[in-house]
Amino acid sequence: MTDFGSALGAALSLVVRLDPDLAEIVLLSLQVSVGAVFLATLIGMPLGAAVALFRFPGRTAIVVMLNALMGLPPVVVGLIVYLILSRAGPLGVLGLLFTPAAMIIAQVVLVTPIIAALTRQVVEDLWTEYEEQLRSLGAGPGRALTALLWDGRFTLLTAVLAGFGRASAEVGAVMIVGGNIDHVTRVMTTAIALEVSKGDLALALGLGIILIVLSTGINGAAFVLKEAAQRRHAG
Amino acid sequence: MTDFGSALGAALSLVVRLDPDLAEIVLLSLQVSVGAVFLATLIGMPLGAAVALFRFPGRTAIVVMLNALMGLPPVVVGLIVYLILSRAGPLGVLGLLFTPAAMIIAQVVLVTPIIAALTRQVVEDLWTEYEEQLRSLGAGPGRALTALLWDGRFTLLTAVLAGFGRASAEVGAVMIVGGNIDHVTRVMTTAIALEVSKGDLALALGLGIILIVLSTGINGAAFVLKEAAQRRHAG
Amino acid sequence: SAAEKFIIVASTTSTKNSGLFDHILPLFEKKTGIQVRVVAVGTGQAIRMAQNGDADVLFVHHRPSEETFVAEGFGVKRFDVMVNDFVVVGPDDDPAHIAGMTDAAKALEKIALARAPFVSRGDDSGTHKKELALWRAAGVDVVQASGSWYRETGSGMGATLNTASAMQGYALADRGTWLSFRNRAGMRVLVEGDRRLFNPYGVILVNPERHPYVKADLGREFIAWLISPEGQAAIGTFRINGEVLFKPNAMAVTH
Amino acid sequence: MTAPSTLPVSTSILPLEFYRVSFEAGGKRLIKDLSCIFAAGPSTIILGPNGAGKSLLLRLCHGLLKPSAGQIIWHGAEGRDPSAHQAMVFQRPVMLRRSVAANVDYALALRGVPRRQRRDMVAESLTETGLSRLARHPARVLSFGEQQRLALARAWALMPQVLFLDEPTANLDPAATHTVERVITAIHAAGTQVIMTTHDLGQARRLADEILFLHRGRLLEKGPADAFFAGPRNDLARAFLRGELLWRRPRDDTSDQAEKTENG
Amino acid sequence: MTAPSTLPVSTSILPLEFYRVSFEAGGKRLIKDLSCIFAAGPSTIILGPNGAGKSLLLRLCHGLLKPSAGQIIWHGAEGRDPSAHQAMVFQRPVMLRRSVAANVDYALALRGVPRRQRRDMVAESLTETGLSRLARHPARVLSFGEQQRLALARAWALMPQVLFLDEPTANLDPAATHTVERVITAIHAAGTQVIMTTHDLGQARRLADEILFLHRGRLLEKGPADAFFAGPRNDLARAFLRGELLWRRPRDDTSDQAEKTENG
Ligand SMILES: Nc1ncnc2c1ncn2[C@@H]1O[C@H](COP(=O)(O)OP(=O)(O)OP(=O)(O)O)[C@@H](O)[C@H]1O
Ligand SMILES: Nc1ncnc2c1ncn2[C@@H]1O[C@H](COP(=O)(O)OP(=O)(O)OP(=O)(O)O)[C@@H](O)[C@H]1O
Ligand SMILES: [Mg+2]
Ligand SMILES: [Mg+2]
Repeated sequence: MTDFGSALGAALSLVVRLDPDLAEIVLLSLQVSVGAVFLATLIGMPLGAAVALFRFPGRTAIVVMLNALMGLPPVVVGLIVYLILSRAGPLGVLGLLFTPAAMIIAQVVLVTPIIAALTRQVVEDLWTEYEEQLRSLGAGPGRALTALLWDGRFTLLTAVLAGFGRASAEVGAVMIVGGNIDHVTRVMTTAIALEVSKGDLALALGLGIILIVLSTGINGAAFVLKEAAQRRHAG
Repeated sequence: MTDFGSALGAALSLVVRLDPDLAEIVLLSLQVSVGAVFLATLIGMPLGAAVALFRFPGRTAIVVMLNALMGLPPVVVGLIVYLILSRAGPLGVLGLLFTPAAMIIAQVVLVTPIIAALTRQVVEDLWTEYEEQLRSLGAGPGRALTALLWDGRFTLLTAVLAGFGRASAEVGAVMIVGGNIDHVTRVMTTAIALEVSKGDLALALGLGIILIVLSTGINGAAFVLKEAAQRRHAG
Repeated sequence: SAAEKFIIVASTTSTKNSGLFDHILPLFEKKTGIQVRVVAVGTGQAIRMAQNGDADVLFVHHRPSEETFVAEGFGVKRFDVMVNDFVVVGPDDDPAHIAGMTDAAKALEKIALARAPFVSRGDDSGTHKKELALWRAAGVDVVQASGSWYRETGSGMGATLNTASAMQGYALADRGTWLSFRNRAGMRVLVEGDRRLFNPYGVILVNPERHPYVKADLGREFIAWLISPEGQAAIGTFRINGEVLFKPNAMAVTH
Repeated sequence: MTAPSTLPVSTSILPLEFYRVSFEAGGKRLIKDLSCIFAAGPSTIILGPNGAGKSLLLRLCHGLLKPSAGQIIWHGAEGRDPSAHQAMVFQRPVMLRRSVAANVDYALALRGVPRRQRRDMVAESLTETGLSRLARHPARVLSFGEQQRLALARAWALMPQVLFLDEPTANLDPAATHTVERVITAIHAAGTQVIMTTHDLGQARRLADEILFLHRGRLLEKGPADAFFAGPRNDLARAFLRGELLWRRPRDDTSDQAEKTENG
Repeated sequence: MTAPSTLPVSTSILPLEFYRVSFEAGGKRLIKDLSCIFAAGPSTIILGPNGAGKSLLLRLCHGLLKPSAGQIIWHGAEGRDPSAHQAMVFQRPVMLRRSVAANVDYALALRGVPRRQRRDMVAESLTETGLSRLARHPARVLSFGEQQRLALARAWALMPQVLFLDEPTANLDPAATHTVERVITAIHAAGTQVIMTTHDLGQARRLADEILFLHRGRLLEKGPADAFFAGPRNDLARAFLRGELLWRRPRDDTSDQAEKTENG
């Protein structure tokens, strides 16, 4: 168990001396994950809600696909985004490979299905309660969509947090499209993977602890904001 | 885009000639992921429901922790399980490292928080509707737990599928504790990572396609079973 | 501003993990203002990236692949940069009794006879190919043994060493990675010095005629510096625990 | 309380015709071969025991359910969307998770009422249902009686041509019930067609011009209220009026009296 | 329908005392400084306009809400858990997502009734509420009247010492209402304490021995039913009885009449 002790030590010492490299990596990690989750929410929530509310041929297939895509393997996503952004690929001219933008794109692809699939379930459950009332008031699925997302916002927060969990923990995709380049695309998870491959398990674990503490902090903040809002809009 | 074409070709040829290595890998992947999700459901669902229903000091902290642990980095989990199961670690005597059992353990650690956190949200939402009725009938949180898990079963399926998605897509943890040993602990995701590092992107992508098709099949089966059950127990 | 002037070097994890780049690149950057962004991946993946034009410079250690790369027109020219060597590492108690041997193939044969766990990278990397060549020389069919005492991890050097240390197994490693590796846990170098364990590194500019995006000028500048006396000296002074990891050889070998 | 001052000037979407309408769910026929016409004019009350299918019938009228057989036709619609001219107060109204005022405002916004006009309309409809002092409250914490009032406020604010009311006073206090009845009479007089259900026979007598009597998904009687209350032709309807449509005979049997009569 | 044949022989958990009880939620005092005693014997009906706090009061009695000030004491509990001897029919009963019969069965199982006895008890209580033919139906698709009957069946099957009923006949058809009233009378006669709310003043007259009149969270009057209906002392109660406790005066004002009277 000495490893766990020295891991804590490593984590503490990094934090206490405000290691500038660490600060850079943490900042980039947050930028990438938060950015990706933000975009994935923007896409995934309306998408999930639309699948829940609209009836169209092939809907069942889309529901199953959304659920299945929650299990998109990060390495495969990384690979696909790599092939698309590669100089030899269709979007090669943009020169996005090995930049944070590429990492955000890959994570958006990973996280959007998670947020969409969970949103679909939440909105579908709400819809069973609201459907007749909203249709009676004259709201078609389109208008109902915003109303239900709003009424389900406290529940949907958990869906977003699940997406954030995936984004912040993910290493396979960002490694491939970011390249784990020091000072450019190194984030917490790729740094951890690097330390593992160097055999510096204590430092890897230390970074892991910092990452978990960080994401706990973000989750805590989200929870506090939610509680405050919920108290205001009781019921 | 030739890569995508040859990826499809690679996938098809592997499947068509019933590649025995592929069959072995697919089987092990399923065993590990399904096993892990099964165990994680067994632990995570009652846990999440208990957190939703019981009121105790520190509950808020646990809710936040559960949400945050949805973002447990696979590499870190792999590392921790590795350290615990390694010869020098506390459970080294069991000799589980680099076996499928170790991979299942690591994935259980990864997936349990996801299922628990999503279950907590589902059960908490149901509880707002059921609380007074169930308490009036004499069901404390303990008895209510089973009733709510049962009544929320169709919604909870999505939580389980989210967990399955994480398990089946995950590579970082199983790579470390399983070691991606050919014929012993090689699963789809570690095989894909290997092909990527070999530069055989088409084969990697082909394997990725097979993995996604597989998990779509499982999700489809789950959906069909759910629909059938739901039709029987309408409402 | 530094971000404007940079090149991407596709290299292997063994080079990067050793810490060599952290030692030499600041010197180069200070001198030229060119930032070098190293993407460290498997040898095959690195070559593939360079073929796609996603890197400006390829810096790996598998000579046949490098020569094919140039021959097929993906690269301009290969330059020798440095060498290090492979070592056979294994547990302190050395169940196959190979410690001190200088014939790597014989050592592997003894491991096979003892059926002692051997952890192979199994990832088609330069190191893996070298290892397979040694097994052939030893006359051992490891394909037969795969899954029993012969374990193919299908992962990078570091991950393979982690596995070997947990399994108390033998492994072939490049000295650079080994020396900088922290999780040795009761492992040590058992076999070294065989001439077949020689491990040369080459550097190649990706062909700008093939990929117009390639920053040929900056890449050339980097390669020129690497093989210049200044760059060679920088490589030669990189040490871990007083041990030299890479011997510069750009000037020694003539083409 | 007064009726909405301005009603849509357009011609009515009525009459509404049910032609051999059946509705199935859960493998059972719940509405059985129902034909009838709801014409403009008389205010219609649907009576029948619990589970007769009254709420289903209203939802079929309102277009929320599609019949599994037969046709439902708005003869006056003339290409217009009939649903835009209807409103319904549900037996268990659903409140949006927003304030009381915002619930009414949302309904008006859905009908395309411009924001400027909405404020006053919301305020007026809340005043008319006695909810003014709760305007900024979250709608979901209201007592159920208050929720029913809010549902009424929401429906009235829409000034529909046809208003469906499903037991609108079931949870209201006596004074509120009294007021709601007055408003129903007034808006009906002003041209809104009212089709409602109630279990309060006194209320039915006071409000109905026409009665539909439903039993186990079948329309057993339809006619002017006076004649119905004076003496329904149907046995079951008569038993219902006398409060005798009991769910079982005193002892010893398995099926209920009504079942026997229906099958006999 | 008959009363449950065997009632628990143990002594009553009553009387129930409210001592200066207040309840706050959403930043408002919703029950204000309420003191009273519910003794064994008279059947008690709580009257009051929508939003008066009747449902809150029942939930406080039943232990579902904790008072923010004051005390609620079951004097007869003597160390027993009072909640085990009570049952409640909610204004909007919640059905579990299982069959009608399973809903009753679950309630009995929670009270520890052995499986063998449950079957008959379930069958009997469904027969008594006219739900036998729906026994295997999913409870959630029942009509709301049927759901209310099921809630009654579920509560009666528990044979509680104290039964709280929150507008139990609001959605019932006339015959069902009639039957429920007969059962309430019968089980009250057999020893179950009934504390209920209703907006049906006729029902209140028929069933109540004692009336509590609540208004805006305050207990304004408590006394024998006869005296109350003959002429309540409180002005608001008198206005309520006459159906005049209107939610606003005809025009021109903002606050309602009741508010004025209360504050005046
Ligand atoms: N959580 C809450 N937050 C704020 N206000 C609340 C809350 N719960 C109830 N109220 C308010 O308390 C008042 C009393 O509610 P209650 O349900 O007891 O009324 P009631 O007398 O049962 O009315 P009804 O006859 O309509 O059933 C209502 O005005 C309601 O809006
Ligand atoms: N989806 C469904 N599946 C099966 N049965 C259903 C479904 N929906 C409604 N029913 C049944 O249809 C019958 C009629 O329901 P409806 O709600 O129309 O009754 P109602 O006349 O409004 O009764 P109430 O007076 O209790 O409100 C009920 O017996 C109910 O159980
Ligand atoms: Mg109904
Ligand atoms: Mg109430």
